[in-house]
Amino acid sequence: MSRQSFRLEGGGRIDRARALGFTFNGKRYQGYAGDTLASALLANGVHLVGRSFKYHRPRGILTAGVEEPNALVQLETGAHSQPNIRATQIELYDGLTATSINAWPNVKWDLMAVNNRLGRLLPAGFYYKTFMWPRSWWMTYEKAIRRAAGLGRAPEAADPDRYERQNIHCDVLVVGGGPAGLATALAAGRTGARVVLVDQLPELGGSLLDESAGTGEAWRQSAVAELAAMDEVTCLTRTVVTGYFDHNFLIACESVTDHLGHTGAQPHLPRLKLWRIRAGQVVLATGAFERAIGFKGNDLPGVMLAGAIGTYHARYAVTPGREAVFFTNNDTAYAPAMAMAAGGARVKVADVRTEPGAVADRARAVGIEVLPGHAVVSAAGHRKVRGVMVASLGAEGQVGDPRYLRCDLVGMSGGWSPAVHLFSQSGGKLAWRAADACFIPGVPAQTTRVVGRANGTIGLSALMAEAHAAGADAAKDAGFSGSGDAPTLESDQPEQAPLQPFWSVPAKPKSERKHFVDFQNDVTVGDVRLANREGYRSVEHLKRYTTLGMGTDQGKLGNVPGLALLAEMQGVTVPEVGTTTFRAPFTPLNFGAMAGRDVGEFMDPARRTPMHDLHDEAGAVFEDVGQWKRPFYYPQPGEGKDEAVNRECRAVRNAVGMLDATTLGKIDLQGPDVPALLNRIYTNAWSKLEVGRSRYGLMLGEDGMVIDDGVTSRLGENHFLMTTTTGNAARILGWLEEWLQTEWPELKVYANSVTEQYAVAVIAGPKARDLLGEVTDLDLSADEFPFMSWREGTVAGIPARVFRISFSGELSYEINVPANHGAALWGALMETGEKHGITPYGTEAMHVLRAEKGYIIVGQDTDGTVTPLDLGMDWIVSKNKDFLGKRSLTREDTARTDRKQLVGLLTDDPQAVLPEGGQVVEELQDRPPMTMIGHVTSSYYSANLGRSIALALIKDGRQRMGDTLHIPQPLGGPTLSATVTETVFIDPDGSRLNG
Amino acid sequence: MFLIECPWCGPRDETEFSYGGEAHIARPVGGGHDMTNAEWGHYVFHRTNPKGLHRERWVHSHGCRRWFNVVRDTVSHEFLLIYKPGEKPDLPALPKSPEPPDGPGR
Amino acid sequence: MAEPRRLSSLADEPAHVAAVEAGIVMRQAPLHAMVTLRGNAGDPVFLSGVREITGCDIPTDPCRAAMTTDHAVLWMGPDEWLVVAPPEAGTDLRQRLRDRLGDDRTAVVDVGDALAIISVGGPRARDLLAKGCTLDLHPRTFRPGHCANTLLAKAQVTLHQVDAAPTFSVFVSRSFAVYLWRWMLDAGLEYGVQVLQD
Amino acid sequence: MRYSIFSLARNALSYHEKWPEAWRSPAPKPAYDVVIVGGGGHGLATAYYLAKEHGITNVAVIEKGWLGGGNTGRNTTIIRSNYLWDESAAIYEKSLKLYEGLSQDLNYNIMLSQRGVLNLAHNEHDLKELSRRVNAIRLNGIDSEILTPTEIKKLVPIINVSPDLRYPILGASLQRRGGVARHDAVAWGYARAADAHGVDIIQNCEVTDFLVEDGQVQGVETTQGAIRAGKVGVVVAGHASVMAAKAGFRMPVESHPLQALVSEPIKPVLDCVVMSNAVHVYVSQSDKGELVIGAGIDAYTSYGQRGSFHTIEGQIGAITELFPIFSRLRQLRQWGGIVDTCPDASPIISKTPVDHLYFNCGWGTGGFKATPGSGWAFAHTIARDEPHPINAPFSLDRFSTGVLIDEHGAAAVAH
Repeated sequence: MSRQSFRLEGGGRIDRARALGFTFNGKRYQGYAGDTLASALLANGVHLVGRSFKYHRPRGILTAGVEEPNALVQLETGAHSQPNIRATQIELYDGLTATSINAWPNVKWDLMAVNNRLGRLLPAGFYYKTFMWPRSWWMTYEKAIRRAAGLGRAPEAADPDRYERQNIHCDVLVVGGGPAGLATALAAGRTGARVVLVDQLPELGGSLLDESAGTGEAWRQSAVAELAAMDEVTCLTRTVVTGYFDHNFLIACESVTDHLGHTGAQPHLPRLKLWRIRAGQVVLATGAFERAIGFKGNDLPGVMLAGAIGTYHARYAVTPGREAVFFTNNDTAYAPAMAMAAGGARVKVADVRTEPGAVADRARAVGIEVLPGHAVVSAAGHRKVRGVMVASLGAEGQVGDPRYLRCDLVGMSGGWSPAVHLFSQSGGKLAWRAADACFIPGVPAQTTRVVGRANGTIGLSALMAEAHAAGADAAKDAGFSGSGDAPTLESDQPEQAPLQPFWSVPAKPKSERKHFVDFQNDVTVGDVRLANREGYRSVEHLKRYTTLGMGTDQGKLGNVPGLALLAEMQGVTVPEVGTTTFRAPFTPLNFGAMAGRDVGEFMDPARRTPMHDLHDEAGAVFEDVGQWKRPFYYPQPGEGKDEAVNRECRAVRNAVGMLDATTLGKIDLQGPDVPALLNRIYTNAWSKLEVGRSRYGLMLGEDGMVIDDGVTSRLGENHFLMTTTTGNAARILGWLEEWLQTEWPELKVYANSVTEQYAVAVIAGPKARDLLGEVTDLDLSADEFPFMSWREGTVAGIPARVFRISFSGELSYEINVPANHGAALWGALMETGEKHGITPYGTEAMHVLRAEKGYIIVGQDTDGTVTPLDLGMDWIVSKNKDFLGKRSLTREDTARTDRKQLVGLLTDDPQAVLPEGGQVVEELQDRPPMTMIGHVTSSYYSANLGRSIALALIKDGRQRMGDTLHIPQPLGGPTLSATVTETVFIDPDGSRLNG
Repeated sequence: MFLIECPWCGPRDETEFSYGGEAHIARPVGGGHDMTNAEWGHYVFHRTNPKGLHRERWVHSHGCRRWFNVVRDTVSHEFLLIYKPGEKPDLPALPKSPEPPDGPGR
Repeated sequence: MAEPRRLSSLADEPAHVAAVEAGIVMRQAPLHAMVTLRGNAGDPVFLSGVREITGCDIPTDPCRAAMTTDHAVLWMGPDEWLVVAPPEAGTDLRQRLRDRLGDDRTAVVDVGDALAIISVGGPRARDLLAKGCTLDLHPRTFRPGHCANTLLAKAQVTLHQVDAAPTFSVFVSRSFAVYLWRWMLDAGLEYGVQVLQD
Repeated sequence: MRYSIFSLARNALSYHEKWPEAWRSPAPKPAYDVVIVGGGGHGLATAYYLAKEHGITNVAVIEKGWLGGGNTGRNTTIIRSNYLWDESAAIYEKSLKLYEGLSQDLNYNIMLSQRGVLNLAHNEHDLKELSRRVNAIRLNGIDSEILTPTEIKKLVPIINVSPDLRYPILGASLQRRGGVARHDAVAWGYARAADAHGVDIIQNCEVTDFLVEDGQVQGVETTQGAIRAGKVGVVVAGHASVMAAKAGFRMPVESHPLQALVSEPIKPVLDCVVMSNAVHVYVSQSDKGELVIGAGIDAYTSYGQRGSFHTIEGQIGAITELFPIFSRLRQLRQWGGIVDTCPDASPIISKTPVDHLYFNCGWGTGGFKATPGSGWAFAHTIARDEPHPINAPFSLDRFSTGVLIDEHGAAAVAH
């Protein structure tokens, strides 16, 4: 185990009493509690952590936060493995294991680094210009490209962790827990408003965490304590707000157990929790990102952002090097430079400004050599920087003679880009601030305020005052007041000198191909130049053509410099070339967290009927019909599906069968105008339906196409019960309500779903009357209880409504009882029915039986393009009244007499069953294409007829009675021939209906 | 995700509602039997589909099951007016409806 | 003939008892008589009729519930209420409502078997509900006597806050009850769940 | 300059300083034979085929933003022709055939990857619909086959075919010629090739009105002034209604958000496109390694290029069910497009009530795969002032006559 030789003697927020062991690329190291993987690696002198996407160049740790483009690792192994995790965001835990990604065989010796040698052949968009010949080879090229691309690896086993989602509401949401966020939350919290404060770090404080003592730390501690004591303030740490959507809806992802390591996680806790936040007011205090500068080799390990060096120094007590050159265009790089110097490092600063101002004097005072008007033009080294060339810059950007400076660390600062990502996601417009060369929030689109560095505000006291005011205002707009005074924080930050916009050191084309703008995707200044030259001049073209900003860091570092370079090349201002906009998520968001617990049995409710357990005990195979589980068939030992269905079908025609029809939609209709409603909704007439009677109806959409069917019964003068197909239950209730509420409010009708109130057992077959007679007090004689009527009585001692309707063509009773009695009813009928040979049957037998009678199933024999006339159901279409969809039936195409029409098909070979969905042709060809004239909608073997039967929609079908048509089976099997027939195959005169 | 003010239940999440398309498309009196095919086709299929203010219907399907009308900006997604069936208040002045940020697709 | 067995949709669900200190207390409420009542809230005859039979002032403000010791009337929509009564009241309640209110301007619909009721309480009850419900259940906006039709996970429910403990009654269609019960137990894992048996 | 490995090598010597621009940025001329409104894939393809097939090169494509910036740059890049109805099969198959030679035709690698498109079935009803569809596709002479769960598992080893899934996989159809292509490259390739034929591509120019005299279009009014034209073709996807309103008529079209997202790049795990209507999933893996995932269409109309988050959440639940290893992967980026949907889910490529004004719209979620065929047929319609038999069924007046081509009706679910 190597020593932490780059750990500072004292300071930092790490817990030196808790040493943690971890493994990186197979080697064991030690860090401390409070470290990130990145800080622990730097403490151990490890800079080379990964390889870039395209050229596989060696890359080190560039930043200290979420914007890290280089230091991506594969965290852990096996089912717990996660690809592409930023080392800068991983809190160290004992036993952590990580490896570099996108490198083979290892990060030191990566064979794909050959791409770097070939780099000249692989400029932006090279793949659009080649790999086109021969045509068939692209799939081979592609395979190689795919293998080379990608970053980390997906786990190979299912995810063992839990994920959770939770909604939360607040008056004021504060995003970011740095000084501005804390001041905002305090101002809003003191009013009593409900405040949610979200921060990505384990501790609140943001940049204040970079000092472990002093006035800032004292204030931080008191602010955190005050917030903790407020009942209506919720602080979410280790939580990143990733999305800002319409109507102040935001998404944040909390890492609940990741910092414990998977061995330390507690099984009852989720790994991640996705917070779905609905806020009244939003205040964004999201800080700013430091920018890199383009120079040759600016991607070498050991080249870092200046601010990150400061953070590693102060927060983690790590010095990433001992001899540093800083390269800056603004004042902020001087603080880390001076901190390093104070720690004993040799430090030089190359500042592109000829007059860097007071800060340079202070730096010189602590022994730093400052080179005004100088730039770092290149970095030298192999897998680690070992020196830089610096040169003077002329007024016109001419580069002077370079000289070599030895160093093991380069700190660059190209200025700062406010973190406007969430503001932009919310729909807010961005504005370009030329002085600081950055985008700042412009006009908000929602009740959004932006404070602090995210708003381009510099200087601690200005920032705190702004934040306090925003917190107070937000609370006020939410209806709360009493924010108290703004906090004052002694600040020793002197006035800053202005930044000098500077994006890349002027250089020759050859060199510019090594000036990196987007580090992860290897996009260079040369690539930007190429895109511009070739006409990809919109910023979006630039991004797509070069892939700038398309990496896993989503351009947090590269977008603004890329845009500025493009503007420079076109000789226009940055806003003229385009504004950059940001999309969710701010940082990558786990799919597991987005799915939450909507997986496994909770993916979708499985609706079960009251008799479900009895079906289960009887060995039923279930089918999914919408969300419902319905018995498909009930195989007995040794039976397959066909045998079971044949047995069930025979039982219904010869004795008695029983079907669970609970899932059919049931709508209770009450009011004096129900008949008027039914007249408008159904194609047939309803005014004369008597109490005690039932009638079949067909519904059309306004386009004239069948949408549903079912039986409706008159329960009382003003009371009806409508049934719908299982899948359409909710849709049809909605359809009725829509017309009643919006178009026909004058109709006095109340519609209520009673689907769930009643369990329904259908008994069907010649013995149905005998069976029912044993368990009911109803008079079942045909005169007293005729077909298409209903009666109320008891069945098996249970109050029941019994409907004499039939979907099988047999004598049939549909027995409705209160749902809690469903199982008792089923049990009693099975028991009593035993001597009658009762056989439970499932949906497949139901389908066969109804097809034998030519009854349609909406959604199977219809598909949204079928009219009642196409179905041969002219008898149900009223000529005398209007109804929904009627007008459409007379359009020229809809009124054609040679449309596809429902007919029966009988195969020449009676044992051959047509494939459902089989296409029908009139004239066979040797091979496709063939002209299709329709398709088989329903097809079964009918055990009762001893042959197959089918229904089909055939063009001009009713004129083809007796014709022979052909059903090719292009997926295999012989072409079948069949004769067109009527749709009723059994008992055409309906005598069986009366038993 | 929208926060929609049900005229009865108050502000609720979009997930509780269903969208009902353009509002105020009256069904032709008498069922349109005196209309041409083109006129009837327009009633059934043609919609205004404006960019900007849109009168449209929503139903609080998982709440009180009531239909209502709104005026919504189809660019900003702001709900400017909410009213009950049978009412038809004037359109509000067009608010500043910024172009959607012409931002990155995939 | 044997007394028919009534089975609630949750009858066979095992009672999970988890965790040390339960932040959640769940219970399958016993069967109740329940009626969907439709009528005109502006009709004094309707209002007085309901009061006479249930003892409750029918709530005309949206999302409010009226309760007596044995009856509750929940606002479901501008012309719709859910009347909850003791199980033995069922047939009688429906008959009395029908007789008193008539059937041309009102509707009385038996839903006693269509709905299951899950009671959920405990210090973390709001957090549990927040995992699947987008309503703001903070005591400033949702209090005892408030009710709402809403979604909980993927089930449509009626949520009724019964007391300030807080205790909530969750009314759910019977075919969704097993799904929802299991979902709630799973959601409560984080806080610990105690399941009370009657 | 012709693109090839040789030109690439030659230019490498000069550090890529000598590449010519892929297309010019001309100022608009006062008049053209044809103006195409909309510089997306369909519009650029139309201009290209007008020049190539019909010799009409005095053409301007007018784009209000940047070319390819609409739905062309926002889709999930899936290409297939496995459609049920003959009319749809014909135009999408025409399109696929054009795609198969497009890189060579345009001299621009569009990276057509015919890795196969799998459509899953999760219940008995799905299976029947699948069978109907595949039978029809095969008899139309288009490739398609049916796979068992075992065969699906072999093709996509990471998919969960357990029968214990809430909605288990019971089977699938596979079109092996289906796949994906690089969407931006399709737009850029057409732009470069059209430009080479002399077509003017005018970006950052918005059409504000139509010039119409005596019921015949005479040109367009734009933010860069009036441009006269003998014929005007409008291909603006989600903005079709807005343009129609300017021309004085309404369309049977509504604009909806359609969202999509990608994951971070990972090493290859998924070798074909997987789609499932029942649980609303479509996913493929890009050459870069990102999983490209399509979300459902949001129900409301919108021009906002964004939808609602819960739509995506629902999608991801279904995805992680089917692909349990995706759970630990992360979403990198999401976006939305504005899709123009017709009541029958089929497009309109048609003459309009205004003479010499033509509309091509209503592609809904399926526009990208249709790009070449759509442009090819639209070019014919404009050049001849009458539709080609391949797009004659997709006329505007079908909504009066009732001859709809109901692609979603064909997937209706009941019982």
